[in-house]
Amino acid sequence: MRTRTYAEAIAEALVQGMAQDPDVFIMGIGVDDHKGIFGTTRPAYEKFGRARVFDVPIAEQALTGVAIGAAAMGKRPVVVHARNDFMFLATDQMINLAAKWRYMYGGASSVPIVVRSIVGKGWGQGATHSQSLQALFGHFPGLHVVMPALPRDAKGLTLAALQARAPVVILEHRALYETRGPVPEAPEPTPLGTASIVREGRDLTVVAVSLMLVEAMRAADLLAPLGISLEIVDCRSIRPLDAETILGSVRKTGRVVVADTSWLAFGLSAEVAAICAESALGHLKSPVRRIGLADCPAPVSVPLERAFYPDRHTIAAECLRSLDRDVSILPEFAPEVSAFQGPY
Amino acid sequence: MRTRTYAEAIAEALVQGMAQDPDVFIMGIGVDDHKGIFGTTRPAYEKFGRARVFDVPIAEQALTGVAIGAAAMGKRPVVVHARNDFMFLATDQMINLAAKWRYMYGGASSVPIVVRSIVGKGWGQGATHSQSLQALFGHFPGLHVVMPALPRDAKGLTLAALQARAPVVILEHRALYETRGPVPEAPEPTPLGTASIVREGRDLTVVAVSLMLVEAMRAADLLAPLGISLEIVDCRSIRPLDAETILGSVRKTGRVVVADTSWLAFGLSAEVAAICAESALGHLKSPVRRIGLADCPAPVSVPLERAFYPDRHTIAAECLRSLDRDVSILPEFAPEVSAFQGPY
Amino acid sequence: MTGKKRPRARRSARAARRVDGSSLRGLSAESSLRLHFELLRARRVEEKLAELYKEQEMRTPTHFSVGQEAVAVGMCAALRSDDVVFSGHRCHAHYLAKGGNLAALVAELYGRESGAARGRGGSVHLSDMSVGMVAASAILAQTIPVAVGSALAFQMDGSSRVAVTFFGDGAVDEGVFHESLNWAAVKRLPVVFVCENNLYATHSPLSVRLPRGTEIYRRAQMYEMSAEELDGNDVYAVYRSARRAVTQCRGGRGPVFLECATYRWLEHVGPLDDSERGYRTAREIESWKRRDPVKRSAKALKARGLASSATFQQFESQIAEEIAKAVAEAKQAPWPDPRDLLKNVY
Amino acid sequence: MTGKKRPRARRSARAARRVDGSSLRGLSAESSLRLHFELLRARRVEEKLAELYKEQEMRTPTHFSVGQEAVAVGMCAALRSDDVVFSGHRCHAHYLAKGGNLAALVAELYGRESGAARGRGGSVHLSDMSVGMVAASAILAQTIPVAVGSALAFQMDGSSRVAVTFFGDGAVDEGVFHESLNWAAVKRLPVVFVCENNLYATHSPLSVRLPRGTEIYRRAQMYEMSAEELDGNDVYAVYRSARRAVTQCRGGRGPVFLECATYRWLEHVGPLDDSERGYRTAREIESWKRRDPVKRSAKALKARGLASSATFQQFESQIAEEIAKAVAEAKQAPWPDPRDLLKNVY
Ligand SMILES: Cc1ncc(C[n+]2csc(CCOP(=O)(O)OP(=O)(O)O)c2C)c(N)n1
Ligand SMILES: Cc1ncc(C[n+]2csc(CCOP(=O)(O)OP(=O)(O)O)c2C)c(N)n1
Ligand SMILES: [Mg+2]
Ligand SMILES: [Mg+2]
Repeated sequence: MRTRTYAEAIAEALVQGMAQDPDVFIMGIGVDDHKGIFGTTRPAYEKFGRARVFDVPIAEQALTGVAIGAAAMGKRPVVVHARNDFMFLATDQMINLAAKWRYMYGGASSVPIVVRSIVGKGWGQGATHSQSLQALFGHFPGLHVVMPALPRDAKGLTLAALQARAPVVILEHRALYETRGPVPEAPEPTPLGTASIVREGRDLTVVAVSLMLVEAMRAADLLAPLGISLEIVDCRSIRPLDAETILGSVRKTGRVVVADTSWLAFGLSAEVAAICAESALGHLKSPVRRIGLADCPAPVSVPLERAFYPDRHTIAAECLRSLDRDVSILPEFAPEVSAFQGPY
Repeated sequence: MRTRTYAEAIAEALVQGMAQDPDVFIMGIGVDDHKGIFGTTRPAYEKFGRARVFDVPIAEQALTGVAIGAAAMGKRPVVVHARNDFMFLATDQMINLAAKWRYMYGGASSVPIVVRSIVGKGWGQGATHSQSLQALFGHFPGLHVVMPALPRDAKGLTLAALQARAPVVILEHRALYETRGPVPEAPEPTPLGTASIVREGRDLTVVAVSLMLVEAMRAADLLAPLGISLEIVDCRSIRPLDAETILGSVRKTGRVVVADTSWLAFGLSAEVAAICAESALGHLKSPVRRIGLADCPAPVSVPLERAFYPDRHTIAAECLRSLDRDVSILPEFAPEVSAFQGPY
Repeated sequence: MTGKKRPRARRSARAARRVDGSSLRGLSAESSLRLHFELLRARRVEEKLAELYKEQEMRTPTHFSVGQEAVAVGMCAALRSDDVVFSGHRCHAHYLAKGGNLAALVAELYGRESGAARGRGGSVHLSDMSVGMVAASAILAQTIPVAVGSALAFQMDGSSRVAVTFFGDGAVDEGVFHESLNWAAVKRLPVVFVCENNLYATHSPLSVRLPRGTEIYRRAQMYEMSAEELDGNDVYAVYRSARRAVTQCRGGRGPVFLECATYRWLEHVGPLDDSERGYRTAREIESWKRRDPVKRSAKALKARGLASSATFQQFESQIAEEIAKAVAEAKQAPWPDPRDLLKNVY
Repeated sequence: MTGKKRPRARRSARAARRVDGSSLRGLSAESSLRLHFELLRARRVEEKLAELYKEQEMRTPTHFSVGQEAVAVGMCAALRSDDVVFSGHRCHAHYLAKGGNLAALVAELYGRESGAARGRGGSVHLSDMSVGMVAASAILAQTIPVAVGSALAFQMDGSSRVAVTFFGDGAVDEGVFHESLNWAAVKRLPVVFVCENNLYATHSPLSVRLPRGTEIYRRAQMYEMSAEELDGNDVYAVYRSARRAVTQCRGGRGPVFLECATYRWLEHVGPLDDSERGYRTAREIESWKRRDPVKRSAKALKARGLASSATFQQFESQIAEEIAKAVAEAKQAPWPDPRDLLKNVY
């Protein structure tokens, strides 16, 4: 099948979605500039022009409210935040209004906004430009929250978001933008609310999301030569969470490691561990293991950043521990410095 | 020992804290009016006057930033929100600045603000005035988050917050304001980061927080006549979470029910279930059970509100299920309508 | 605060006194009478609801508009039914003036399935999409940018529809107020910002929240939009300004800001008189009650010979009947079914 | 956008051209020379950092102030060391002008333990409490209310200290800008708001973000505070306005707003020239480079016979030496120890 980068896949989904539905438009800081959000909004801008792809004042709260108001009138606004961290300024509109709208007003109307936002990582982006807000938005009923890991889903979930009735938050990962993979040309939505088993395996289930899904695939490659077979579940839908797919795999392998892009406490790793403790307890051969960010704000300095972020090696090591295998059998890794040098 | 209401306990802590430390002051909407945040700020206002207890413009984001700036200059501001839901407007200042300050600026300074805020419930307060934000603030490193359930801790945790180095979020519960219990006159802080076993038991551990702790006590009273002995852990500290106390009790009883005031997904009940799945798996005789809000925004109409909120009966029933006991042995309850009629 | 409060309060009292009588200038007999009828209706509905509220059967925090109805009525009378309106916590009058279903309002307060929000939203979350009452909200200033967004949709569609957002003087403190005015002005959107300045936010006087000497409407002018201050207790004055504002919006000439001086008669939330609470003086309350929009409107109609006591009597009984019917229906109406608790989340 | 952009850009260019020469009026020879030295130092430090940045060893997104230094230098020269300063993402010049340690700045960019934030914060989170450079932040407008809060602390303590917050024209769009100005004005706090209007936010011209005709400083006047627009590329003009502003604050006469017209020479983030990117014209860039604050200051000193080429030579070598030393130190400095990763969270 033809391949595209994650960024190209998003750009294609937007162009196709806008061609299909004249009510779709895109607004956000810099969506129309020469960089076009790392290229993702540029094709839409070139095809549909500034009437449907436009720059806005720097006011995240109003921007979100404006999108809600346009959606209430039948539009399908796509809001873009170059960093999902900026949404802290819009949580009232997102959680106290958009998420509750349909329910709170008795079901008579809904506000199908799509909020695209990017998780940053690397090049010392620091504490306020590298967070990952899936747990925050996943906790409150009313929003769909998705995190594509593969180019295929970057396109499919964006298309699905453009057809959803409820507001959808898409958390993209900057470190995945240049990754390449098969992407169908046809506009095929990835159903919201579904996880996907991206690698079948025997010995242990790794439930991973976004960048950690890619790291998990690499961990599987590291462990395969040791005769260890990982099953990998892409938890691409945060809310609703696809508990059945996750539990099915865990019941099969009897072991689970959860790898998230955010902190452990009250995070995705906690929720996945919790559903296992509720609904797969009898099948667990060893304790659930959680992987996420070190419990501190993101530091900038290279050696600290390296210690702060988990990666394929962290995952491989936790898998070995879960299997009661000696971690030292892992080849010594020279923890690599990422090649990423921006643009951020 | 002498008894006080939850509201009186908070008021007393503020007065004592302000007497001890001249840098403490209180600001928030209506802290100086005739109602004085349900009486909690009134005594401080009467004793220290408007120089140290004052009303502010309605601007939650700036209010929080102002508190941070004053704290950076050596003050100890107490910010009060009549509803914790209003903090959605201040999440950037709280999480992107206050929580990260000490770490992000290299440890040279800190901003010890205290944010008091109230969880609402009942009288149809509805979707935006009855949320409970412990998971939101607990997910991000850098804040202390506490939820007093007993008058004793309402005072003790407020006093501890006024002496902490890090910013502290206190989530009080409106439905507890009139509850009465022993409260020492002396200013005795309740150590941050500690849970407390408020009732020893044999058969099952209930980890509960805030209003649900009180409901859990009542559930224990319901089950005692049936020969069932509950151990109840007051999870009064959300971050840091006192995993040792929780795990100690779970390892002892082998069964756990978690009762939270918020939603299940990515919530306190998930985190507690997760640490059990990580660190007490071998001790669990039955699956972890979670109790929280129904997975929808808070409705207003009485029959819906009643179905939305868990209570002592929900807890008792889950305990029986955990024990493989027949739930029907519970006496039939006429689900009571709360006597609460405001002020909200 | 009282010390700080007085001067400012007096100043605005003067502002309103400047235009004490009501003039029907430029209005047809018919529209004058319609305005009065709507005004009277909003007043009587809320008086009745406040009375019933004391029975403690409406379990939803309620902010009554009694005393401020002229702003809602004058503004909405200038709108088409396909124009849209947004409001905040004090939303009953806006909902009624825009044509919101009365029975659904009463049923919502009683928490019934037939309520405007099917018992899910309560007093502060009124909506009636069929008449363009889109949304009210209990979070201060929250619907201001939403109205701007609706106006953006209208502009993109090249339609002549207009969006209106009602809010109080307290909402002016919030950052999103500034963001929203700026947005609307940059994009020249067809939105009317209607500020009901009743001198207080809960119990806080303006002096605590705005620098002394602040004129809210002059702040709006700094966003390069037309803005005026007017007597919010003169329904005819509000209507005339509203018509001008709506005409400007439909003409694509950008947003308009109206600051309406008015006053709340009852407590901030709930059905009671709060003159004893000490945050405002009996003198101040009295001075504003003398400028009762309903009485002033009636006086003006009589003076112009457009209405007699008989007319008013007929209005009263027609309204009383409608209210009685709505209340009776609401009290009979079925409750929501708890089995539907999880419906309409997504 | 370019089409929409032009007029506004030209207008402000004119604003700056109005006061093209620099006048030393009211300044002693000594302070004039000190201002020039600080200006030159900020320029040379950033030029060197931009050059080194291209080696890709500074792994932290960096926003250079080259071209805008006069605002930082003129403002901070009017402050005492116990006054405090806050900044945003473009913070190097503010840090240096307030007396922030140069070696610690360079070490921070290199991610070393000896950095201003011990390698935890990077370029956008500079702090040096010892000289009152409290905090810079990468979140737009985030430190504006924080400065207001510091001013509140000063007022409560009856001290004469002053807080200053530097921000760009983009921060003006944010709600918290409005909330903060209102707060400061209501409480008459000793804070100076310094807006560096460089015509762009990232690549967005003012026309996208503010209604045509907007004068930022006139918005500030609506908060009942004194506000003026000035030539941000004239260090002496900035200094004179800054002194007036600080005097007013110390005297308890409330906040002051200064809008400084200036221009960014390099790309928004990073060390490169971006004149080819198309969002601003070469003509515009050139017209601003002709108003180089450093050259203008030097010219004024020469004209007044206060400095000779020799003076400038001596400044240059002194600065070059200081920079070389700081860079050499930073490159040698130890990295943070990963075992300290979890320190200082609470
Ligand atoms: C964001 C937010 N902050 C605080 C509140 C609490 N609150 C409810 S109404 C109100 C005062 C509103 O005053 P104003 O806007 O003047 O409207 P009025 O009540 O006078 O009609 C406040 C502070 C809220 N609902 N939302
Ligand atoms: C809340 C928030 N929104 C968006 C951004 C992304 N951003 C970083 S700098 C910038 C533009 C700032 O422009 P201005 O305030 O004029 O400062 P300048 O860069 O021109 O010095 C933006 C939009 C951010 N950092 N924070
Ligand atoms: Mg008001
Ligand atoms: Mg700028």
